[in-house]
Amino acid sequence: MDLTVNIGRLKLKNPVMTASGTFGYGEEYSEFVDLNKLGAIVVKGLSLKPMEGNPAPRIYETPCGMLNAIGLQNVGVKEFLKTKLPYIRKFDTKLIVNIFGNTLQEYVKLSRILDDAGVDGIELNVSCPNIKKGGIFFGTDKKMLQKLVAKVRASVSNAVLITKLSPNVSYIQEFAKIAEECGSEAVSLINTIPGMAIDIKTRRPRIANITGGLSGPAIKPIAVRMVYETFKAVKIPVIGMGGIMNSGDAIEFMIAGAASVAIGTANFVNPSATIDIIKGIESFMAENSIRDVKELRGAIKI
Amino acid sequence: MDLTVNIGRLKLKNPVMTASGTFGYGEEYSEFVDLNKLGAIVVKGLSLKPMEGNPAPRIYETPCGMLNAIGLQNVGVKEFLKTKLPYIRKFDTKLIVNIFGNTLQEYVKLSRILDDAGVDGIELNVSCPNIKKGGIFFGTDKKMLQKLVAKVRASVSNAVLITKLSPNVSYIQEFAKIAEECGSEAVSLINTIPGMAIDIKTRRPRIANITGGLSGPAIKPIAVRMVYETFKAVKIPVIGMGGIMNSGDAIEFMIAGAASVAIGTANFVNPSATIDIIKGIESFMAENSIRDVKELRGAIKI
Amino acid sequence: MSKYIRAKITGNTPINKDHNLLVLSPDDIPQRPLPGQFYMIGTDCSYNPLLKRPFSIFRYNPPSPPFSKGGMGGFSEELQFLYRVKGRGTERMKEMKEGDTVSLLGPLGNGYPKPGKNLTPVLIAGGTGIASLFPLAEKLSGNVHFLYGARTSDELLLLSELKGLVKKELIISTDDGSEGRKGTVISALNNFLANQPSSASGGISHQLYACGPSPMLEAVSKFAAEKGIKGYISMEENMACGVGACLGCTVKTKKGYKRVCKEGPVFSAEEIVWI
Amino acid sequence: MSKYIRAKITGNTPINKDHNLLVLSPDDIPQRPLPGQFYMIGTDCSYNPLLKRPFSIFRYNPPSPPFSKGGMGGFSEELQFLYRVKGRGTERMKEMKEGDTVSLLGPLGNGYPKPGKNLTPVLIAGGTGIASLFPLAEKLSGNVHFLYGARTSDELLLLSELKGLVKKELIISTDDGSEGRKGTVISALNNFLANQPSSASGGISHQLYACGPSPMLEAVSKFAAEKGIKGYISMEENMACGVGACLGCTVKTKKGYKRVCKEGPVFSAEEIVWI
Ligand SMILES: Cc1cc2nc3c(=O)[nH]c(=O)nc-3n(C[C@H](O)[C@H](O)[C@H](O)COP(=O)(O)OP(=O)(O)OC[C@H]3O[C@@H](n4cnc5c(N)ncnc54)[C@H](O)[C@@H]3O)c2cc1C
Ligand SMILES: Cc1cc2nc3c(=O)[nH]c(=O)nc-3n(C[C@H](O)[C@H](O)[C@H](O)COP(=O)(O)OP(=O)(O)OC[C@H]3O[C@@H](n4cnc5c(N)ncnc54)[C@H](O)[C@@H]3O)c2cc1C
Ligand SMILES: Cc1cc2nc3c(=O)[nH]c(=O)nc-3n(C[C@H](O)[C@H](O)[C@H](O)COP(=O)(O)O)c2cc1C
Ligand SMILES: Cc1cc2nc3c(=O)[nH]c(=O)nc-3n(C[C@H](O)[C@H](O)[C@H](O)COP(=O)(O)O)c2cc1C
Ligand code: FES
Ligand code: FES
Repeated sequence: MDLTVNIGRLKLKNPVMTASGTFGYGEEYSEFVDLNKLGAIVVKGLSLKPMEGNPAPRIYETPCGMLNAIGLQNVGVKEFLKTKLPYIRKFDTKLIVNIFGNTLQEYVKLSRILDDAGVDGIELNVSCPNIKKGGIFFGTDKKMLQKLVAKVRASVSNAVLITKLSPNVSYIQEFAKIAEECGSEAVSLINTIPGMAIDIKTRRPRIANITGGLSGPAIKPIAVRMVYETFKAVKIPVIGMGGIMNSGDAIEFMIAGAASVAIGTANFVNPSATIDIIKGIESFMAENSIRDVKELRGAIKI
Repeated sequence: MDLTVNIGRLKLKNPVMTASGTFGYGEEYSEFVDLNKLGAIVVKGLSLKPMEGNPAPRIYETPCGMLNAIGLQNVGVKEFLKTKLPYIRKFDTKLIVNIFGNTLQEYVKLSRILDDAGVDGIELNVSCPNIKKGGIFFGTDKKMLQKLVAKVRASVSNAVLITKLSPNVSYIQEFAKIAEECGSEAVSLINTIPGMAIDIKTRRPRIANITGGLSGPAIKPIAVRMVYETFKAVKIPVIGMGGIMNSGDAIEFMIAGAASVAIGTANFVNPSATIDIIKGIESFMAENSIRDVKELRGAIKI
Repeated sequence: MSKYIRAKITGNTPINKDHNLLVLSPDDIPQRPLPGQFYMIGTDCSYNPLLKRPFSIFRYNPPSPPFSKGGMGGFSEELQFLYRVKGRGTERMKEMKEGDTVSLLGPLGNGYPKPGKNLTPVLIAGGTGIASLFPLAEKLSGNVHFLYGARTSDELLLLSELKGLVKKELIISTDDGSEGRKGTVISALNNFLANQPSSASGGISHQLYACGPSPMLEAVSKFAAEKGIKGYISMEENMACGVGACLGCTVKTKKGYKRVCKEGPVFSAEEIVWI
Repeated sequence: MSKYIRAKITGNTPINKDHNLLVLSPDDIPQRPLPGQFYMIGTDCSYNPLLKRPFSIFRYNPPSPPFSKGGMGGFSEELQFLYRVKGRGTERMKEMKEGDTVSLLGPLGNGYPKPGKNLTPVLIAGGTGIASLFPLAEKLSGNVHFLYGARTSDELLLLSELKGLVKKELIISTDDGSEGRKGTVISALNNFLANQPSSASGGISHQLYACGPSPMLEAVSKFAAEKGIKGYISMEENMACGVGACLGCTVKTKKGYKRVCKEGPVFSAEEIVWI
């Protein structure tokens, strides 16, 4: 049974990776998950300098979903290279770093540092809905996205370049095409969808940042649709995510067109979700005599 | 206790109306709901000529939500005026007709007919995600929207003009502003969000139309956020909807900025949802010494 | 008065591997259901499952008078449903216990029409289709032919009850031959009618009633059309409202889309356009 | 071995209007919990509620040896939680019955530190805060002062148990004076310490442990700072992962945001920046 998939030049032992921001730096879940078994670990969004993040409350549960506004709290690249990178490197899995900058220059500088440090992949977070500057800007403006991907492309040589798309647009496939044209070797989608909840007793927002990003099963139908639309529009691999809770969901994304999948909110619900999903995909393949997991990709029957 | 609200020139006895397409032509729910008690009835999307709609399956349930692709099946304006209008007119409630056309001319013609027939309000559906022509086009293209609202505005004199916005855009408030500038007297939001689900056994889409519109509690956080953003951007009243299941949800929308609310999917879950919500709003007002429901509008504390 | 009520579960017992019998005892049943009508049942589990699911009435027990002979009596009305565990909604339903409550909307839909004069009813059930045809056979006092097919003998339900009830022919078939005739219920139907004296030669005419999986209904319809026999079939579609408002449950007919929940679930076989 | 297990409910009984005692008997408890540590408990109701909720360990009962004296014994390990029904998650938890299973992640967090040498522990519980401080008092064999406040007498829990356990002063207060001192637990604390001989004049020094609503914790912290007393407080924040991965549960400290689930839930009172 062949579970390997290719994300550009990067070969993963299986299609299951973690979604940025939901798996810490790997270490936090090492008690529950044999990290060697994962296709790849995608770590929390990283910036040049450490970032403090938003005040509490940062998360709130909604029907079949959750809002979060962490505000990209992270240790900064220096600390990352010193402590987090060596830890993950002890395991036999690929490391993809999700990055974020307030300016184009910050993205470029950060990707160069990470590329030099030998990470396997760089995922451009152009879609974080929580930070006013940067995030939403690159992700919903075609010209800015074009510039960003092209510039980062020019400064990264070894790491595979992935662009993580914002779902907050009318036609996501148009943004995927731009990323492809500018040299992104894969696109990942979807990031969280901006949402909001209010406590009717206090009349205050449930999240201190007012709005937060919606994730979890609630958004799965939207994510599957966007993966399908993007798969039809580009040739580069699509990394699908958004509400994947079990192997059935993961297979649904692959049939819609995802080359691999990322597991986010599900980790919170079941800390060994990633491993359970890998096992579930294997059983499904065995039951349905599927030899190569790549056969599932875009196998939808219309 | 004052429950009345104004949608432009139209005064409703309370802020609870039905969402188009989820309450038929009123008649279907008359067994469960005293139609006289409703703020307004918004009927199923109407077109000039009768429309057949999409093949089955048209609906599918997703986590805390549902997909639908009815394809705007409707009896056409002629039959509507003959049988449906007289039925609703027997009740002491306002009648708002949700309309849809394949061309600008169709919208104009239809609104003129309805205006002449004396309906209380016309809701322009520019956001139906299921029909390739028309729907998605007007709703996600600013220039088209501008033209459409202006033209319809010029041809409607008595009925209140409402524009129902598509959530499938990056910044919904920009579209709301256009509607306002072109003479729309209110905006309603959100329509369903395009989504998709696949049966992994058969590899076929769960909805014959491939994609459908997502509604229900799953989308509530997205809808609340959009209502809040729109409320801040325009002066005309906002009619809020998207996953309202109970009076708490309705109040949440009002605190976010909705002048009135529409109940959609909840009708399927509880056929007397509209009445229960009106009662619940009254109790909430009594418990919290709120004399006028309008006090709740935009009462969020930041 | 209202058709929308909450009802206590007084029984929810497995009757084979996949099927359960759900017994509800609402305080007040607004309207007695007819065979072929259905109810929307909601398990009310924090919006997931969100929508109610449609189930045919399997049995309605009227309230027994408080002082009936022999001291037994005073039972409240009862609604029974025979359901198959398929997906999320029915899995959740299976988890529910005696004393839990469900929400209940119904009776809905048209139900099976009476057989035409001088026509002998032939009931054709495939799989869980037995749930709506068994009560029809009861209503017709067993004066029916009954054809009942399933994949294997394990999946056949109510065999002894059927034997006691059906006064004309009872033909059981299984795809694998593990019980009754081997083959589909359609081939059983073919065989059955071939052996009946034709109406031309003074024999009796038949009227078909079918409930089961869609391919079976299509075959029954084609068969009825070929032989010139009147047939009624009970259709299934995903439903949201159950009351005709959402237009979610339509089937294609010669007169355009019709709603299974309102104009159906029972349609004249010749009406349906099979795609 | 794993901290993530499924556990059978062996008890879920109301102890007053708003509070229940949940008893779980997992087959295998990987690690014994310490007072102040917590578990994430998931009710697994088709993703709504979606996330697990954090609850302090209220009591851990080790397995009794199979042949203990008197023939009693062979009981399996037990975890007990005292919870208040607040919203959707705890409402669902309250509905669960003996025999149902929950998913269980823990023990998590740091727990309460040991009292410093020659310091007398003063435990200050507000409302449901009793859940984590009661086991601390037990661990310290009752050699503590215990201040416990609630809004009204109805809301006070475990009064007789506390009376049996606490060997030093036990001061009960209610906002409405319906039991014990009238007023907040903070004014009770003020009063209590004022009446203690100061350490300067040869009296003993104290160390505070507080668990309760956020305004109470803030008041305790300010109080401790003013008086120069060491204090530990158990913080609460909405949680998603419980293991330090999501950064959802942070509180502001003098060294930046820290995670309640990982660096906490117990923090040194002087560390927290109140906003
Ligand atoms: C008029 C009518 C009478 C019926 N009577 C019976 C009966 O007596 N006994 C019985 O076992 N079954 C009956 N069914 C079928 C039953 O409604 C479905 O098996 C049930 O809805 C499946 O729900 P689920 O959540 O378990 O499955 P899901 O996980 O939702 O899906 C399983 C399948 O059921 C279909 N489905 C999903 N939601 C609905 C919905 N709201 N309505 C209809 N289908 C849906 C889906 O297309 C899917 O293929 C009847 C259906 C109709 C329309
Ligand atoms: C370390 C720790 C220990 C705790 N120990 C106990 C205990 O022993 N007994 C007890 O009764 N309570 C305890 N709590 C509080 C308990 O976790 C909350 O009351 C519970 O999560 C509320 O969930 P709900 O779904 O009922 O409420 P919701 O309807 O979700 O909301 C009610 C309130 O709870 C908060 N909340 C929602 N989700 C979470 C979440 N995942 N984590 C934390 N708060 C949330 C919300 O902000 C909201 O204001 C503890 C909390 C923490 C952080
Ligand atoms: C708590 C939390 C933090 C997240 N942080 C990041 C981040 O730093 N960078 C990023 O690109 N996406 C981030 N995401 C988005 C996820 O990677 C993922 O795209 C999204 O949650 C949808 O997947 P899910 O529904 O499986 O969680 C975060 C999501 C959550 C829930
Ligand atoms: C079955 C169904 C049919 C609908 N038909 C229409 C329609 O004809 N015109 C329209 O503008 N919106 C239509 N809608 C969208 C609703 O009016 C509403 O905007 C949306 O469902 C969100 O609200 P809810 O989550 O409360 O259902 C339909 C929704 C559903 C579920
Ligand atoms: S289920 Fe809504 S029209 Fe039939
Ligand atoms: S709950 Fe996730 S970091 Fe604490």
